Amino acid sequence: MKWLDALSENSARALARRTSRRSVLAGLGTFLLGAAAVPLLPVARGADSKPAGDASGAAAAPGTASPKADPGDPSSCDYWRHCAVDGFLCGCCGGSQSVCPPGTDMSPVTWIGTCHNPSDGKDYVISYNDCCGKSACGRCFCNRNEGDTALFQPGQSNDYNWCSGNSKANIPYHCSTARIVGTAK
Amino acid sequence: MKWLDALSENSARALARRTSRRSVLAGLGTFLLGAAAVPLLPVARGADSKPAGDASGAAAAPGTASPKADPGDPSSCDYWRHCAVDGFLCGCCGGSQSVCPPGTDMSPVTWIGTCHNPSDGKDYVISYNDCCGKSACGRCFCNRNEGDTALFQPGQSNDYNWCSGNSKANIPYHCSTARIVGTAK
Amino acid sequence: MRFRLMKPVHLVSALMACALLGGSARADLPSDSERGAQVATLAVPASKHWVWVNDFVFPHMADGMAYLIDGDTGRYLGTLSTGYSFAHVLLSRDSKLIYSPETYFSRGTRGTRTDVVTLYDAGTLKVAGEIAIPPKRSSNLPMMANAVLTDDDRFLLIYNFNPAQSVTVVDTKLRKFVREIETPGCALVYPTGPRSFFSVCGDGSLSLVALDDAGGAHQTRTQPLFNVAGDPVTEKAVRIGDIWYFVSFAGRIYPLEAGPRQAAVKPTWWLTSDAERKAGWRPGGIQQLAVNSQGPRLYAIMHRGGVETHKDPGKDVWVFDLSTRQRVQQFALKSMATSIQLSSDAHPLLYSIFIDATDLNIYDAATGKLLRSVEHVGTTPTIMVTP
Amino acid sequence: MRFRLMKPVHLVSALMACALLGGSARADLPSDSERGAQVATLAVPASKHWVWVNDFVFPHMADGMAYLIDGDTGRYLGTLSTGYSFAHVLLSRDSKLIYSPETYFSRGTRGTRTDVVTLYDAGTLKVAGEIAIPPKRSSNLPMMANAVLTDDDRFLLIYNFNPAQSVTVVDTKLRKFVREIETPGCALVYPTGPRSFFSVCGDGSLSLVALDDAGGAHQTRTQPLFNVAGDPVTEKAVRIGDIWYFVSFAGRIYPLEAGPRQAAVKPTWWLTSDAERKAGWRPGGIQQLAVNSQGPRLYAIMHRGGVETHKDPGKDVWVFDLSTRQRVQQFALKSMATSIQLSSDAHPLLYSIFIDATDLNIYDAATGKLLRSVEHVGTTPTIMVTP
Repeated sequence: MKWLDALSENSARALARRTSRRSVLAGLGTFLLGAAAVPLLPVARGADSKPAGDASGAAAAPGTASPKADPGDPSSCDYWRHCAVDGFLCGCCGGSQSVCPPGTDMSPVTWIGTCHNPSDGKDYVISYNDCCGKSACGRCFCNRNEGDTALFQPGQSNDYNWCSGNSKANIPYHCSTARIVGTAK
Repeated sequence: MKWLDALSENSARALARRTSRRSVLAGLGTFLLGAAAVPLLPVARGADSKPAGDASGAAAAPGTASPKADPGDPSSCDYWRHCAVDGFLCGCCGGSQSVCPPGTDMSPVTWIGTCHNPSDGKDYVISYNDCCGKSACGRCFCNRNEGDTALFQPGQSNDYNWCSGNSKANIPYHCSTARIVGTAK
Repeated sequence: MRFRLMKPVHLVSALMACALLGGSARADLPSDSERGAQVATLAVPASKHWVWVNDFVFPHMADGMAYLIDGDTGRYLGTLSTGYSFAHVLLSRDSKLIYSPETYFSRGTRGTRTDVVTLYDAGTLKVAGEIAIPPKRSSNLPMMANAVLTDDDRFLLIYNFNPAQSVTVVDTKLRKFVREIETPGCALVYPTGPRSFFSVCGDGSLSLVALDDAGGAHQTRTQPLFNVAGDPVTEKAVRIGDIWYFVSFAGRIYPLEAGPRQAAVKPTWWLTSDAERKAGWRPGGIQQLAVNSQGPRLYAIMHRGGVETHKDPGKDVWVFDLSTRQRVQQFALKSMATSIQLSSDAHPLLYSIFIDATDLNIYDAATGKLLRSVEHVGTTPTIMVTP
Repeated sequence: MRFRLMKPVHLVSALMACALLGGSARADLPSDSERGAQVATLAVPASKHWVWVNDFVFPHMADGMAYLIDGDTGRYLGTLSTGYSFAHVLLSRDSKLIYSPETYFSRGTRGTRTDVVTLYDAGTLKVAGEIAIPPKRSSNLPMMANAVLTDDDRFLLIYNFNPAQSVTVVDTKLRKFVREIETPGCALVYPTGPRSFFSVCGDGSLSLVALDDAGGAHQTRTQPLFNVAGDPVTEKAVRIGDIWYFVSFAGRIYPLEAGPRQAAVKPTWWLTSDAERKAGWRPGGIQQLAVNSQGPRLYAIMHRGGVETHKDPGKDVWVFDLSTRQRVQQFALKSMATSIQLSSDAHPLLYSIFIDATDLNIYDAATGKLLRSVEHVGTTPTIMVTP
């Protein structure tokens, strides 16, 4: 697993973490699950995906907002939106922090975190929709286990592969996005 | 490809070689191909394979002959029978130099070399039957490109995957044996 | 020691050699090819010192594998190819079969998904059968509790997550899928007897399930037995008899006595002293606990770190006497480990492996002495299964 | 910069936030989820400075992949998953489609074998179609000559080896398998025009094939044109116009002028001087030659070693002017390489990659200056394809 080597920040300790799948889903996620995985929130829009063709090529470029308003490198694990991500960053795989790479499908089921945007000082609800349908991207792995708990609480366990449960985004996991839902007041 | 690292004897130079598939087949091999891949020699016996169940468990142990008559370590690339092998040595994969690992099928199509047995001073015709039907064993890779030539001469190219052409030994290549056909007078 | 290649001209001599084989071979090494193709087989029952190393091959999950190693010799005995997002094999108590819940796609990583339980003959490692199951098996970091056999081996239970949660019940006698048991809010499968198991629910309660001969299920939901806030328990429980030993992120042992219709947590205890906890000692890894009924003993991979390191590997193993709950031994592993396993015999071996290094290390469990290392066992080895 | 996890109690505020989104978002960063799922697409036609890196994933051959990289920025643009024993993709001249000959088994590494040509939309990298072909495509160390398009893009030709040798003909217009052409004793496919190709036979002769609209074939067998004993040519030929440049193990260039019905070898020349050959200099690698019609130039990976090193990697690149046959440039690569490729434009980039290291290095082909490196491109990258 060559890609692992370079991803390691503190090697050994980090390794088990790297093997984890999926990051922390807030109570909201549990709610989604409770609702028989019929997402009821904006994050659910992942479900009614437009044909890939509709997405503009520009979508592949990171960040549409000005760098000032949306600071940092979306392909870096430190990027503010990645506060609860666990997986390969789509920005390194042909997508961006909000867009899936070409040819993949965005999973409608997602987990959510609350991240602080240092530029406007606001907290945002971030949904970490997976991009699915190809073998693992294998680049820019980013994971933290803070707040992670056991598989008994799917909404809060990062060991699940969330590319599940719908015909388009089938199990093969490719990478993870970090999409803004809105501000968390 | 972790396993590659430890297999390297002279690292860089060896690497391209490691990626090669199948070792040198003597003129005999071409003959086999010429005969529409209907093997006509003892090596063909691979074709009428007994059910795996028939092979005795003991078969998994290296070398049936006395260590003195059949010297060396069958899991070593230096073992005398391996003079023309290219692949993972079945002796490291649950088989031996003459027996396929459990659950694999021996390819009836094979390539042949002539190796010198240092103990009795005789030259033996060795057939390198592949064992097929599982993903790569990945252990004890052994390859030499001496005498190797282009794919234009399948009988003498080690870049082919010989786990082909029959229903039982399908394309997935697992490891290679080094079986005695007889003495080469 | 390589001779020159046979040139086409040598073909003749080769043919002669073969034709004359019977005669000329008398004083020579025996011909292998005369005996026709041969494929190795394995002793049945398997040695108690054999271990299955399961590999989910994270960078190429479509090609999951399992490897069989002889702990006494370090010899690599065989391989299984087990498909996408592979968790682990299960060994039948009669030693004759290996069960492997597997997932395949008609085009590798796309197309129609097919989930099956593949039955492998333990002696030949050939496919002995295949049972179609609902294409729902959970894809997660492999856990022993992803799939289990009931104590009488009659039913194979597989945890589903899509993301609705349920359990697939397979009848191993009839070799067919029997039914799916809905377990909303409850995860994984832990057997509690010949015909029963439980799943652990998000609120810390258990869903106790008793099965009848037809696979019919009687479900009982307990009160919350586990702390879900604060210091939750991991999924990585180990079992001796009626007791499932769960461990919390901080290292507190919850002995759970569970049966078909009731369950209770026995007095809890800690792997660590207050001082050790203050110093940051906690269990970690993917398969962080192992038990052997002799003693009985519990082994834990330990390291120092914050709560967020609860899945991190460790280099130290602490050994506890389960009858006294006292630590009776401590030793350092040869190298960092994410998983440990014990053989089930009276003179157990301890196996350790690390997901990002592929050497299997084998120790005398009684002394912690390293007996041998086996190199190049897989790509990302996860959990180990012993007979 | 991580905030505390949302506790269930925060659910409410989250719901509010969403409900109020339109209003509350005015001064905030725009919501991504409001726009629904989005999937990136690629510009069509592709930039001449994009490169496809093909990976046969030797340790897990069931999970072959291809990666698209932008040579101008080093940006990773996309991925294809391409099945067992993958060789390489082919790019349609109209830039709209990517053809990928692929092999799958119903159970990953066992079961029913299915060979297909998968058509991917070049803009979306989605499957745009699939053409069933005979399950015979050759499994070998990937070569560009494993599969080719005729110059008019009408027919896709795929080399079969099972181990009988043949060529599968696919009609790209009708999107169907047309026929199989037997090529006993002859290997691989090299296009020679709008409707023709040749295979190279074991005796050094060529099997010239001309196709009609229906895929009907007229075959011509030439006299032996290549030396098969002594210093044979490799399969790793490169083409400019009507000339295929074959290279021998020792570094002798055989310019082959080939058409539908005739072929001839033009005067040969050497990559090396007598002194350099004596010093052991020879070409090596998996994709050891690259050409650009501007100049025209030929690039070769060079190293020092015996004939048995003819597939070994090299760190040096020698550049030749094909009109003068003179070496016009030499430079060292950043690291050992098994494959090089050039972009096809007037200001070409040179790409280099090594099968056991996954960094793609990108150079200014005119100067040999390293422009950038792209890390972690695959597992065992083999050959590269440029538009």
